[in-house]
Amino acid sequence: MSAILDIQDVTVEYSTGGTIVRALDGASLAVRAGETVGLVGESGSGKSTLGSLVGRLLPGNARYPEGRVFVDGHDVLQLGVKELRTLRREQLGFIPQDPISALDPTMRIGRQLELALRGLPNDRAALVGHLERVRMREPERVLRLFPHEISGGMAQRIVIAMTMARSPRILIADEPTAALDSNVRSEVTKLVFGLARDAGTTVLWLSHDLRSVGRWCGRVAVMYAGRVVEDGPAEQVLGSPTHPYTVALAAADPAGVQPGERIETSSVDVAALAASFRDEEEVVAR
Amino acid sequence: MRLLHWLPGRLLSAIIVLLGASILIFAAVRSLPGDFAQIVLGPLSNEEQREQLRQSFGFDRSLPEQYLLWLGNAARGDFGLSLASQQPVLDELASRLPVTALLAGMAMLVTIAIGIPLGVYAGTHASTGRGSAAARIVSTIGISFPEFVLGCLVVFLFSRFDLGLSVGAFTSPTTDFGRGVVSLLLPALVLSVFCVAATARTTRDAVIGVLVEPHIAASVARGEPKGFIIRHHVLRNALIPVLTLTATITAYLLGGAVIVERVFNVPGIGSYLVLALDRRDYTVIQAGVLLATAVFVIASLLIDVLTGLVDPRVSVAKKGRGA
Amino acid sequence: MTAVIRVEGRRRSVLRRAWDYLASFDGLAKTAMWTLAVLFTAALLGRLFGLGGSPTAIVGPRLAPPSLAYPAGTDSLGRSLLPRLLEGVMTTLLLSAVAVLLTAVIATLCGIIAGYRGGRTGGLIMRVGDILYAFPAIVLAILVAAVVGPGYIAALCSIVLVTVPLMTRMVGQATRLVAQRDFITSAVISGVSTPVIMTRHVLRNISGTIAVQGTYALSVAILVEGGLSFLGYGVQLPGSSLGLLVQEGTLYMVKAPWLILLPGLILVLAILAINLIGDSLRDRFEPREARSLE
Amino acid sequence: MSETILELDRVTTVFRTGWGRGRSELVAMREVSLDVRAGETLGLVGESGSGKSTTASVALGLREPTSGTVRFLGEPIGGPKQRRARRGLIQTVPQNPHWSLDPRMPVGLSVAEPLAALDGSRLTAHAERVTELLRQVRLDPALAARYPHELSGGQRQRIAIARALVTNPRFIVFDEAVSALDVSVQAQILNLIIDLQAQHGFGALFISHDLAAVRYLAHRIAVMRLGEIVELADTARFYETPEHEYSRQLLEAL
Amino acid sequence: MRHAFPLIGGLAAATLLLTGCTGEPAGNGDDAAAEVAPGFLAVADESIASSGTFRAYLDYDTVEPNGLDPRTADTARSWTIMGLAYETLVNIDENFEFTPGLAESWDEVSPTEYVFHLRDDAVFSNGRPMTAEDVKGSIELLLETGSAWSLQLGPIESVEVTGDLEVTVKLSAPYTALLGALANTPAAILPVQEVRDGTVDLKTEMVGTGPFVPTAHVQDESWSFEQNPHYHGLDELGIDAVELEIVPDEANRLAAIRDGSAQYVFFNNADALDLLAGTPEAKVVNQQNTDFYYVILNSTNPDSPLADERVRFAVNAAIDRAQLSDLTLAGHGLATGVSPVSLPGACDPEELPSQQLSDEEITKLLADAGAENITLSLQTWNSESAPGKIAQVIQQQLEPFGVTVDIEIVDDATYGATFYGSDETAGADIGVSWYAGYGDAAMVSRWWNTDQAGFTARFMQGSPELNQLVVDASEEPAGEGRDATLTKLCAAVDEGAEQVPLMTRPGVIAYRDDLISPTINSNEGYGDIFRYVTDFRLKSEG
Repeated sequence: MSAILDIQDVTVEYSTGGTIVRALDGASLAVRAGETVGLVGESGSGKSTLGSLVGRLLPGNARYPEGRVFVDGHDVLQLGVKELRTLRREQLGFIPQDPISALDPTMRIGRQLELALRGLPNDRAALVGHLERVRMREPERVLRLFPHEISGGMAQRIVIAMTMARSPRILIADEPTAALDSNVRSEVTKLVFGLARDAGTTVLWLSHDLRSVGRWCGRVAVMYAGRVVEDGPAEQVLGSPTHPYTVALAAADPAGVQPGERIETSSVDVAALAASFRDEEEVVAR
Repeated sequence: MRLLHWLPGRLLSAIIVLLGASILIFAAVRSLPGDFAQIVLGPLSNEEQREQLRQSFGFDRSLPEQYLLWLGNAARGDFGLSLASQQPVLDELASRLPVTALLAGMAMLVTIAIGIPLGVYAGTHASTGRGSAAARIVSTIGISFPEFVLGCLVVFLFSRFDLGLSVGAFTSPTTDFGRGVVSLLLPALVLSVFCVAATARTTRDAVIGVLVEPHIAASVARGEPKGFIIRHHVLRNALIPVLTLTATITAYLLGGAVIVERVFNVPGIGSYLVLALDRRDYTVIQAGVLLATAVFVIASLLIDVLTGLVDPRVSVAKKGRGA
Repeated sequence: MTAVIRVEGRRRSVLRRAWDYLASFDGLAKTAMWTLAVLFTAALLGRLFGLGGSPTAIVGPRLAPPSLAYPAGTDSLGRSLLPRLLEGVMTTLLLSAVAVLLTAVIATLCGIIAGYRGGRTGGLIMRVGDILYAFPAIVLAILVAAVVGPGYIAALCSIVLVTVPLMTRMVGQATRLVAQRDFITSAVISGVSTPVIMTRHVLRNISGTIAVQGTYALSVAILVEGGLSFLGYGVQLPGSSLGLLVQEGTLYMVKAPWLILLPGLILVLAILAINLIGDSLRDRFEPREARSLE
Repeated sequence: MSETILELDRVTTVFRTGWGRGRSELVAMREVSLDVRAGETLGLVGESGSGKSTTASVALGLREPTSGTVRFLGEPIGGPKQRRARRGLIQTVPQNPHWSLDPRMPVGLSVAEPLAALDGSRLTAHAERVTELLRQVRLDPALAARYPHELSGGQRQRIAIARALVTNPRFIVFDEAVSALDVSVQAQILNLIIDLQAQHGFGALFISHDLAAVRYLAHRIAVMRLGEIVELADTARFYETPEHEYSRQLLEAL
Repeated sequence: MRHAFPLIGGLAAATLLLTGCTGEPAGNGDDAAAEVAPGFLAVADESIASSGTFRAYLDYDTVEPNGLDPRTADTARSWTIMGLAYETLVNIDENFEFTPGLAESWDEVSPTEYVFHLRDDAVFSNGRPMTAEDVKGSIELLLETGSAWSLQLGPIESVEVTGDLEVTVKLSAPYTALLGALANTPAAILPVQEVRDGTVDLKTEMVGTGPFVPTAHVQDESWSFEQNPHYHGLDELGIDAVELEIVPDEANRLAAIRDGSAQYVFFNNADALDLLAGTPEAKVVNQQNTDFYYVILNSTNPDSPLADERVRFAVNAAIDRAQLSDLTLAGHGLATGVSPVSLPGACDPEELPSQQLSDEEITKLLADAGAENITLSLQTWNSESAPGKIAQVIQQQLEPFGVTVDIEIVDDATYGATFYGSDETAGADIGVSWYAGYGDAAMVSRWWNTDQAGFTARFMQGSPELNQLVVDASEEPAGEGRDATLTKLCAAVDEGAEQVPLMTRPGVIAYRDDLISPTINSNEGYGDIFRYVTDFRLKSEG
């Protein structure tokens, strides 16, 4: 079965004022249609870059010296501006980390939804319908509000409604619950995966939290230093991680330790790990 | 509704600013060097005549008394008589106001019509394009051209060579609006150069600032076309700092009018004020400067209200003005 | 972890580092710096070695165009314009620089107090700033100049009064931003006294703002000095400043255009240079990322 | 039972904002009572807006409560004047590793600052003590000459901890001190705090929205919601049998 | 570094370019002073059938504390503008001789008694015919004001109506300048009846017998006049209406004459003569004036070197009038003594004692006074450019003699405070300004008589001899006797050197030859550039 998303050995570099930062260093990931993939990594691992790369949404100072990205057969890095736009519009959906800032602060929610849903039915009733789909209470009232008047959870639902309205083929969610309070996190997560399942959308879920990813995603890919270092079914990656970084990551989560136990941190010496990793060319893949 | 929450406080602070300004103006005018009566009556006058003049203008009273009297009368629209023309100051200013207002208005129009599109272009093309760099250089040169240099240059060119517009004749817009506009064309253009440049710069920065905001990234990610994003999201958001700049520009236009009116011999408030200052026409200076500050205070109040309408987040706490 | 490829600098002498710092500016800013340096050096040479002759001496025919003997021509009294130009550059630059220095000191002091302490004093400072800000710059400048009496001091006072409100406001805003930072709270909790916090932490962290605003204030200062002298309230004859020279030149625009063009162009160049340096400083202290909409 | 370092007794803090018709009141802390003992860590969890940060400022003596009393070592904590008298006894490790240290100052001097504030000495006079503390937080003492931007987030937070410890304080507030760190780094910092507390015996208020981190490190846990403490219990007990509905919700989300 | 120089270089190139293309023929100053008829720079062609609006541009407006009241009008500009509406008993001609005005003729019965015979067709613009009572009352009203001009009227003892159209003025002492004083606008004949009963307010209205009545005035902006329908010379008027624009900036006035917006423009920068060379339709004339620039050498400060008369005289002698005129007035200023040089009977400025001194003698004089290296403060004002220029040239001229001059150029108000303020002595050693020269050689010298001119007290001590000479000059009838007195007076002023006359202050008038045919006298005593406005003819409908 061919991959709907195929990232092949991509290198991405940012150049800022004479300094070149390599954000992706030969990352590869292939995702089949309908899969739910959790992409796990800490800050600087390159997972956000990888996520944005799918829609070629990187800032202007990004360069792609190596590698290719295919979305449903389209070579994303070579597409013309127009085709790229169509691709983003028709095939891709993005859910950002901070939902409130993802909404235009000067515009009422209703108007924003209306604009985002151009081409689809976007009258009042349709908008209310979209909000109801994301289980928004009092949708009529919410449509009249400005972004700064709603909570993060509500904003994220609105962004989800906007994104899922077009039933994208691939949904890229970049830590969509990180900015939310813990009690709404699971609700929002449930909502996203539920809607994605209904629409047959492939999910690429970016997170730094191995544990939560394991709960929702069928497959987990771990990123480290700009590469995917471990990739496999969730229970396997979580249950018996093989890459030392994955091991360390799993061990470091305080939620995983029993009372009185101490987190083993000696193996998470990042500097040492980075040094060892440079020598190890082979990515652990199954 | 939201407006009602902060408008009273904002109004109060506007009034405080105006009162403060009036005290400052009064104090400044009273501390101008030279004996007022001696200046007005000339060296050939005698002390008796001077004393009489001082009395007729209430200068024999205590300063606080004079100030309160002035303020009280001013509140009723009575700014006294001009020492030079013996006419009510208000009439004198009112007859010159249309000229300055038209001049400033034309300059403002040019500013908005050129400055904002230029800034939007430069901002949206900031990451690419030579056009942006050119726009940037043009706007930097623009803010570096003092209007008295530019004005003199224009007067020189237009009086030396026959370039179609007269710099010698002035037609008041109150007698013939069309010809008034034509005779204010050059002064307004000269006056607007700085403002166009400043507006372009601010708009550019604002646009760049908006472009890096996540909601624009979200729009891009949704595959919205460029023009659509600019129209619906960038302009509206970028308008906020541009609006605050407009208050500064208003003040600038009022100040710049002083010089431009002088250079082009436009009989407006600005050139009149300088003349009044030269001959210590106290009542005119007081009223004129107060008028200028009042225009600025009212303009910034209006602009704050406008900003409040554009930006729902605005509150009384936020009152920074960009430069 | 991210791979960072960068050139690490070795420790060098202060002079060398200062040079490197200047060299790190973009080409436009460097050109601007050179322009200012050339203007200032020429003016300094003019003063020290009488380059171009005495600015007051009547040497030749009136209104003679630029020639070998009088490189910038002569003015209406038959004085060589070159030394007057050099003196004008000196006056304008020096006057503006001194005024902006004063402004920087006042605005930094007031801005830090208003931004860090807040309260009544801070409110009062900001309010006074608002009041001064409500005056159109040139009107305020003329008023001040009229009170002080035309001349250098008038120009100085006017520039300070015109530039202080905006700079105080900017410094105040920057201070408020810094004051919210955790390291300030930590210092407060550690019992570091307020004056020490203000100088050790706040001042250092707003130095970028002061530099940027100071540079812009300098360009405003030159504009104000020019405008004021042009209107007859600034520097007075037989002194010389760029604004005054432009004003003198207006009378002879037709017959001796160099009298207005030369000082005018130098004035524009100086302001342009300062603005370019200001832009460069701002890009440095408040970097902005540009983004395309593609 | 060890000495009580800090005690909040029925503390209420109300914010008033706006003017005229826009005037509104927000109760950030309502009748909050808690105490921190020597050598003990009290964990304070709650969501954004629950009043955690206000509680931290009140505990640090930065904000005077609207009502109720705050006692430090048995004495009312008082206003800014008393703060000078208590200097060195209370410290804080702030949240954001970007802003916890003055970016314009070598980190060694930042560590030395509280010491210098004690006796008005120069920042540079405490090199030995700084070296000692950098070792304690397991950093290379050579880093003292570096500027914050030259260090990683974890290193910066270690410096912030060293700075907080330099005066041997009796009480330290960790205000979301590990929240911005990656899990791998977070774990190290948590362990470091545990070790240092065992060594120095300070009382700690550990504020976080991350229940997992709090549970790992705190001896007792207080749960805040809408300005009130809804549950305050020993960690073990809390983990086994959370009493409040909200606490249970939080635990479920783990 | 690489980039900087091209900028500078570019600047120089741009300058060369501009200067290259503006090289104009040298000044035509000599033409400008050329007379087309004796005493006239231009004579209107009365054969032209003319009507329309006369448009003139002036540099500044009348500003008087008493508004439009001519009696207290202090400046020549006010006299000129008010002169459009008012008439005087006598007029002064191009040779400073008196011609009939509202008085058809007059008899000088004795040096202290004048009888005026009034014309019978003079009517005020409100329609009421002028009577002898108006003349008597006007003179009395003027005397009541105590204004500067009332002093110039001399020692008037009484004014009586001695006939239907006859008024007799009696003086307590002979006063030659009486007619000169009566010929200027402050002595205008007012509608006394209306003024006394309050129906005419002189401050805000002009009701005269003159050719025009004002219809609108916007301060510092413009004046509009139309014909006075009751004017006695209505038939000969070539102008229907007058529009005066006040345009302070010289460049704008220049532009106005270039593009024809103005028919008639006044300049006070002598270089305007050259600046209009490129506009053939524009004629520029240089009108000689009795006004003159002078310097104050403050003698009242005992700490100043100028307290010593020798120093003052040396400074006076060191000032080279010819160079001063060349540099500051394009050579159009004429050296003058205290009797304005262009007036009949004036003293010869070449004969002044100070002009006889060689450089060595000046140096020696200063050395004798122990003033070999002195520093003097000079103050002047900036609303015109000439005083500042004069100050700078004087500074250069005094430098070789070891006299350092510190120039301070201030606004008019500050200058006034320095020299006419309330201090014991004026706040500066030297002042530069100008006096109106009037129409009689003895009139301006009144300001040197410390008994008569109190305002000079802060910088001038004067002397009884000098005061007496001033009185003598004003009492003696014109003729050789008075000429001799004037020469003595000039010498005394020159030697006392407290207020030193320097050179005349010429006016420059430009007019559009294709639009107007004006009459302009070569010599003017009261700054009245519209003196012959009733003769002006417009060439095209304006």
